[in-house]
Amino acid sequence: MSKLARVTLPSALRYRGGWPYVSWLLHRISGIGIVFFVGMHVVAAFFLYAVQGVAGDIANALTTFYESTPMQVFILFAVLYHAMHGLRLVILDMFPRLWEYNREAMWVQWALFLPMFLLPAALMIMEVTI
Amino acid sequence: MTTAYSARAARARSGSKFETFMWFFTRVTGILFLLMAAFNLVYANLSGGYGNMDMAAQMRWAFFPISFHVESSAVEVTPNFLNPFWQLYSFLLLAFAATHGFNGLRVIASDSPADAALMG
Amino acid sequence: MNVKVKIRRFNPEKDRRPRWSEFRVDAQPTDRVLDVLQVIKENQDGTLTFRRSCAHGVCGSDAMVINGRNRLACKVLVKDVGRSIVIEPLRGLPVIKDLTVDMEPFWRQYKSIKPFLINEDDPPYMERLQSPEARARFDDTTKCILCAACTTSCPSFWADASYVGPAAIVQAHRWIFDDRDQGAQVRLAILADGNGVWKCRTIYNCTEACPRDIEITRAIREVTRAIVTGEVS
Amino acid sequence: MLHRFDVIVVGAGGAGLMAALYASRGAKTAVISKLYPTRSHTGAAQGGIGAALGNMEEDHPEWHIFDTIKGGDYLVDQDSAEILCTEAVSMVYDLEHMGLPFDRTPEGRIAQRPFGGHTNNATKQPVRRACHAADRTGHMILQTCYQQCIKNNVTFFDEFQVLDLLINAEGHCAGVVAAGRIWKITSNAYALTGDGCAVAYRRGIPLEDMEFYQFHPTGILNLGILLTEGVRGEGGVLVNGQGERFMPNYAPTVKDLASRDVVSRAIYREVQAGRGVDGKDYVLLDVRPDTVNKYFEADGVKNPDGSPRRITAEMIRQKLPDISDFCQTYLQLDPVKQPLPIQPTAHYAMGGIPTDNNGQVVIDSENTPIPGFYAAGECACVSVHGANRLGTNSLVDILVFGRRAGVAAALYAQSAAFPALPAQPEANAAAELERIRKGEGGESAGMIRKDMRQMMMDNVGVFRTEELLTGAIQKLAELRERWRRVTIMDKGARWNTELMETWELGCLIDLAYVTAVAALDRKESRGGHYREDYPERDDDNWLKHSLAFPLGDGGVRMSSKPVRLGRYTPAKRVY
Ligand SMILES: Cc1cc2nc3c(=O)[nH]c(=O)nc-3n(C[C@H](O)[C@H](O)[C@H](O)COP(=O)(O)OP(=O)(O)OC[C@H]3O[C@@H](n4cnc5c(N)ncnc54)[C@H](O)[C@@H]3O)c2cc1C
Ligand code: HEM
Ligand code: SF4
Ligand code: F3S
Ligand code: FES
Repeated sequence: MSKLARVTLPSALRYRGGWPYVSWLLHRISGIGIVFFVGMHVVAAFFLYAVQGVAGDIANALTTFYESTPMQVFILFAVLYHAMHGLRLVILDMFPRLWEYNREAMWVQWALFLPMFLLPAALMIMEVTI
Repeated sequence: MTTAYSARAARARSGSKFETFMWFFTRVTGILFLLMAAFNLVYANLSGGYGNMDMAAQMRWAFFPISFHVESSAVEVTPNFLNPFWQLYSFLLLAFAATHGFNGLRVIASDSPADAALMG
Repeated sequence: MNVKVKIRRFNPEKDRRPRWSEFRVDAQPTDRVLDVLQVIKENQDGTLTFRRSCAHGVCGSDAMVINGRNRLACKVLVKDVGRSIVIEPLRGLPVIKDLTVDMEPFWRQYKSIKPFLINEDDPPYMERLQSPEARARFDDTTKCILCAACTTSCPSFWADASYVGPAAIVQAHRWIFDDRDQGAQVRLAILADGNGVWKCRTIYNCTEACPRDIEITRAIREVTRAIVTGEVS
Repeated sequence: MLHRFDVIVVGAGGAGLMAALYASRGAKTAVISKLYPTRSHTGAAQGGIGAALGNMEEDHPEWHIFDTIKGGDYLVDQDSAEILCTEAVSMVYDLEHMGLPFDRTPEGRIAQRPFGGHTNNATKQPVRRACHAADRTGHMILQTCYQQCIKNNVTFFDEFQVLDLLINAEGHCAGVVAAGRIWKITSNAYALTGDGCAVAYRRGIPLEDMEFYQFHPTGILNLGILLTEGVRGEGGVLVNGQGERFMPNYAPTVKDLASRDVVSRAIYREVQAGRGVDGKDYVLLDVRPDTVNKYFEADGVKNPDGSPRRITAEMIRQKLPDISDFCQTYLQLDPVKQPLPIQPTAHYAMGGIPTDNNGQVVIDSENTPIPGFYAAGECACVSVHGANRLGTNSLVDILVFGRRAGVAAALYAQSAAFPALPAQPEANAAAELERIRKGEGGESAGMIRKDMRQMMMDNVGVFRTEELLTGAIQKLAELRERWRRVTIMDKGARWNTELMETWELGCLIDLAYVTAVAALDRKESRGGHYREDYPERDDDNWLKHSLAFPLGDGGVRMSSKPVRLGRYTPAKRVY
C-alpha cells in the first residue's frame, strides 16, 4: 500500500500548481546550476594554472565550454533568476504578512528580472563591450 | 510504515538547532550576495572599469572580485584588488557561497525520494 | 451539457496497479463535480468509491485532484472545469480504493502539534476576556477544515512524508497566536524540528489549493519567525 | 473483532464528542463514527449557539426558556427546557474555557447576535442571544470538542458504521446520530442518514414526535445549502417577487425573525399567491446594506449603546464570511450587491429516540428506561424542541444533553458489570448486508432514493393533508418493496460504500414511513406540522407526544405520552 503513496517525478510535474510552483522549480534548478558552474569553474581554474598534460587539456575544454556564449547566458539567467526569486523569499519571510501579496510580489520579481536578464543577455550575444 | 515514520522523526529531532541556523544563514547570505554584488559593480566601474569590460567581465567582477578575475579582463586596475581587504573579502564570499550552495544541495538531497528510501 | 469524466481507479481486491475509467455524463453547468461523481455512482458504476459528507465545502471530506489541482469536489462547478474532467486521488497518501486515501498519516501529523488549548490556570467563572484584536490575530487559521488539500499538494511532503505538513502548521498557528494559550513554546519546539517548518520551501501550492482561502504560507512563516526570534507577536 | 470499553459512544458529532469527553473522565471510553469526527454534521451549523449570557443587552435564562417553549408550540417538556436554557450558559463558558474562539465584543466578552424566535420577554423585540464564531460556530464547536477528546486520550474508531444494537445485552451506549436527506431539497449532508434512529427503532425502541420536521426558510435555490438565520439576525429581510418585504404581514412584531415554521409557511403562502419571483417557487433574501439600513431606520433599530444601528458591506463580509463565499461559489452572486434567491429546505428532525433528562433512553409512555443505553443529539428527543425548534437551540441541546448523557453513562458503567453478549452478536447485521450484496431483483438504489425524495417533498412537505399522507404511506410501502429487490454493482468486501449507502437507504425509508404515519395520525396543526385539513392547534386532543412503535410486519403502531407542562400554560402563538 505504501508504494501507492509514492509520488513519482512525472506525477509531481503534472500537478498544476500555478506560477509560484514553476518559479520554485526554476529557483531550484538555477541553484543547482550555479553550484555546478562555480564548482566547475574553481576546479578548472585550479588545473589550468597548476597542472599540465591531460588534466590541463580537460580544464581547457571545460573553460571553453562554460565560456561559450550560450553557457554564459544560461549562467546569467541562473544567477539573476535565483537572486530575484531569493530576494522575494527573503523579504516576504522577513515580513510574513506580505505573503498575502505573493501574487503581486511575483509580478515585481518578473518585472525586475526580465530587463535585468534580457538587456545584458542581448549585449552578450552581440558581444558588445561597454 | 509506522516504524519508518517514527525512526525518521527521531533522527530529525536532533537537527533542529542546525536547521534553524542554516535556514537563517541561507537568507542572510542571499541578501549579502546581492549587496556585495552591487557594491563590487559600482566600485569596479568607478575605479576605471567602465568602458573596458564586456558583460562576462562585469559578472565576474560583480560576484567574485578576485585578482584573477581582474587580470583576465582587459582592465589596468589590478593593484586596486591586490590588498588584504579584497583578499579577505573574496575569501569570505567564496566561503559563504560554498556554504549556501552546499547546504542547498543537502536540502535538495533530503527532499529526494532516494533519501526517503535510504533513511526510511 | 455533456461532460467526459476520466477517473483514476484502484480496487485493492482486483487491481495490482491503478487504472483509468472514462464516463460520459449529462450535467448542468452549475452542478458541482461532486454531483457528477454521485450521478456516475448511482447510474453507471456503483463501485466508484469516494468520500463526501456536507456537499458544500465545510467538512473537508472530498478533497481530490481535479484537472491537475487539489480541490473539493463539492466546491468546483462543472462550468469552471469544462467539458473534460480528470479526477485522481490525493497525491502522497496511500490509496485505499479509487478516490479514497488513507488519512491516518495526516491525522498523526495533526495530533503531533498538540491541537488543543494548553492553559493550566483555573478559568474564571465566566468567559476569559479576549480583545477583538487578539481574536482577529488567529482568525484565518481557525477556518481550517482538515481536508488535507494543502499537505497533499506540497512537493516537499510528496518527497518526504515525515514533513509535518502545512495543515498541521496551520493548526499550530491557530493556538500559538491565541493569547489564551500557554503552549506556544512547546509547539514552537516541535515545529523547529527537522521535519517542521524548515521543510517548507515556500512553494505556495498549499495556499493555492486551500478551499478555505487560508493564507497558509503566511501562517507557516509567521510560525517560522516566532521560532527564529523566539517571540510570539 | 471484539473490543471492550466501559462506554461506547456512537457518532462523533457535537453530542457524541461532548458525551465522550465527559464519560472519559470516569470510564474507559471509545467513540465509533462512520465519518472522521471533524466531518460530522455539527460542523455545518453556522449561526450560533443560544445562551442568555446578557453580554450585549439585558437577557435572562427564563426568557430563553419561555421562547423555547413558545417556539415549540407548547409541545416542549418544560422541565427539560429549563435544564437546556440554564445549562446553556455554563455550557458556553465551558466551551470558551476549552478554547473555542468566539467572536468578541469591544470589552472582550463573547459576542452575540439576534436569531429567530429569541425575544426580550418584556418588550417582545428580538434579543441578541446567539453566541457566535463568525458564521462557522458549529465548525468551531466540533473542532473544540474533538481537540479536547484528543487531549483526554479518548479512543476513536473512525469510519466504522454501527449497524445494530445489542439490546438484550444491555449494550452500554451513549448514542448520537442524526436524521436527514429524506427530502429532495435539504440542507443536510449526504452522510446524514438517520441510521442511529433506525437501528434503535428496528430493535423495538419507539420514536417520539417524528411528524415534526423543520423546514428552514432560507436554503439556496435548488441546492438547499443553508443561509443561516444570522443573515436575518444581521438585518437581512425577505422580499417577494414584487419587491415587497412580506414578513410584517405574518409576524408584525419580530417580522423576519419569527420562528422558522412561521417564516417557511409565509414564504409558501407568498408563492401560492403568485408572488414568488417571476411567479416561480422562490423569494429573495436581501442583505444589501442599502435595503437593511432603510428598514433599520424605518423600524428604529438601535445598537446596545442606543445609537441607531447601521451596517456596511464590510461588516457583512466580516460577520458572514462563509455565507458570502457560498453565494459567490454556488450562485455567483455577491450578497452585498445582489439579493439572494432562496426557498425553504428540509432541515431538522425534532423527533427521535425518546430520552429522559440524563439522556437515558425510555421506551414507553411510563418512561421506563433501558439500562445502559443513552442517546443525545439530533437523533434524540428529550423533548426540548417540541413541535418546532428555535434556531441555535440544537447546538445547545446536543452539548447540554450530550454532557449529561456522558456523565450518566460513566456513572452507570462504574456501577454495572459487563453484561453478557448474546451468541454471535453480529449475525443479524451480517445477514442483512449479505442479502443486499447478493440481491438480484434488479432495482436501483439511486432511483429509489430519487423517487423517495421527490415524493416526500410533494406529500410530506410544509403543507400536509390526509390525502397526501395516505398516498405517501402507500408509496413508501412500495419503495420498501423495491428496496428489498435492490441490486448493487459493487460486490467487494472492502470499502464498499455502495453497500453501506444502500443499507442506509433502508434506514431512511423506515424513518420516512414512521414520519408519514405519525403525520397522518396527528389531526391538528402545531409548529412544524401543518395540516391544511386541520389548520388549528388542538390542545384538548393533541397536547401530547406521539410514540411510534415498530410492528413486526413493517407496520407502525402509534401511541402517545403526556407533555410535562410547568409554569407556562399553552397560549396562542403570535410573533
Ligand atoms: C446547515 C446547517 C446549519 C445549522 N445551523 C445551526 C445553528 O446555527 N445553530 C444550531 O443550534 N443548530 C444548527 N444546525 C443544527 C445542528 O447543527 C445539528 O442538529 C446538530 O449539529 C446535530 O448534532 P449531532 O451531534 O446530533 O449529530 P452530527 O453532528 O450529525 O453527528 C452524527 C455522528 O454520528 C455518526 N454516525 C451516524 N450514523 C452512524 C452509524 N451508523 N455508525 C457510526 N456512526 C454513525 C456520524 O459519523 C457523525 O459523527 C444546523 C444544521 C445544518 C444542517
Ligand atoms: C545572488 C544572491 C542569492 C540569493 C538572494 C539567494 C537566495 C537563496 C535563498 C533564499 C534560498 C533558500 C530557498 C528556500 O529556502 O526555499 C536559496 C537556496 C539555494 N541557493 Fe541561493 N541565493 C543566492 C545565490 C546563490 C549562489 C551564488 C548559489 C550557488 C553557489 C546558490 C545556491 C543555492 C542552492 C543550491 C539553493 C537550494 C535550492 C533549493 O532548496 O531549492 N544561491 N538561495
Ligand atoms: S489549511 Fe486549508 S487546505 Fe489545508 S487542511 Fe486546512 S482547509 Fe484544507
Ligand atoms: S506547498 Fe509546501 S513547501 Fe511550503 S508553502 Fe506550501 S508547505
Ligand atoms: S463534502 Fe464536505 S467539503 Fe465537500
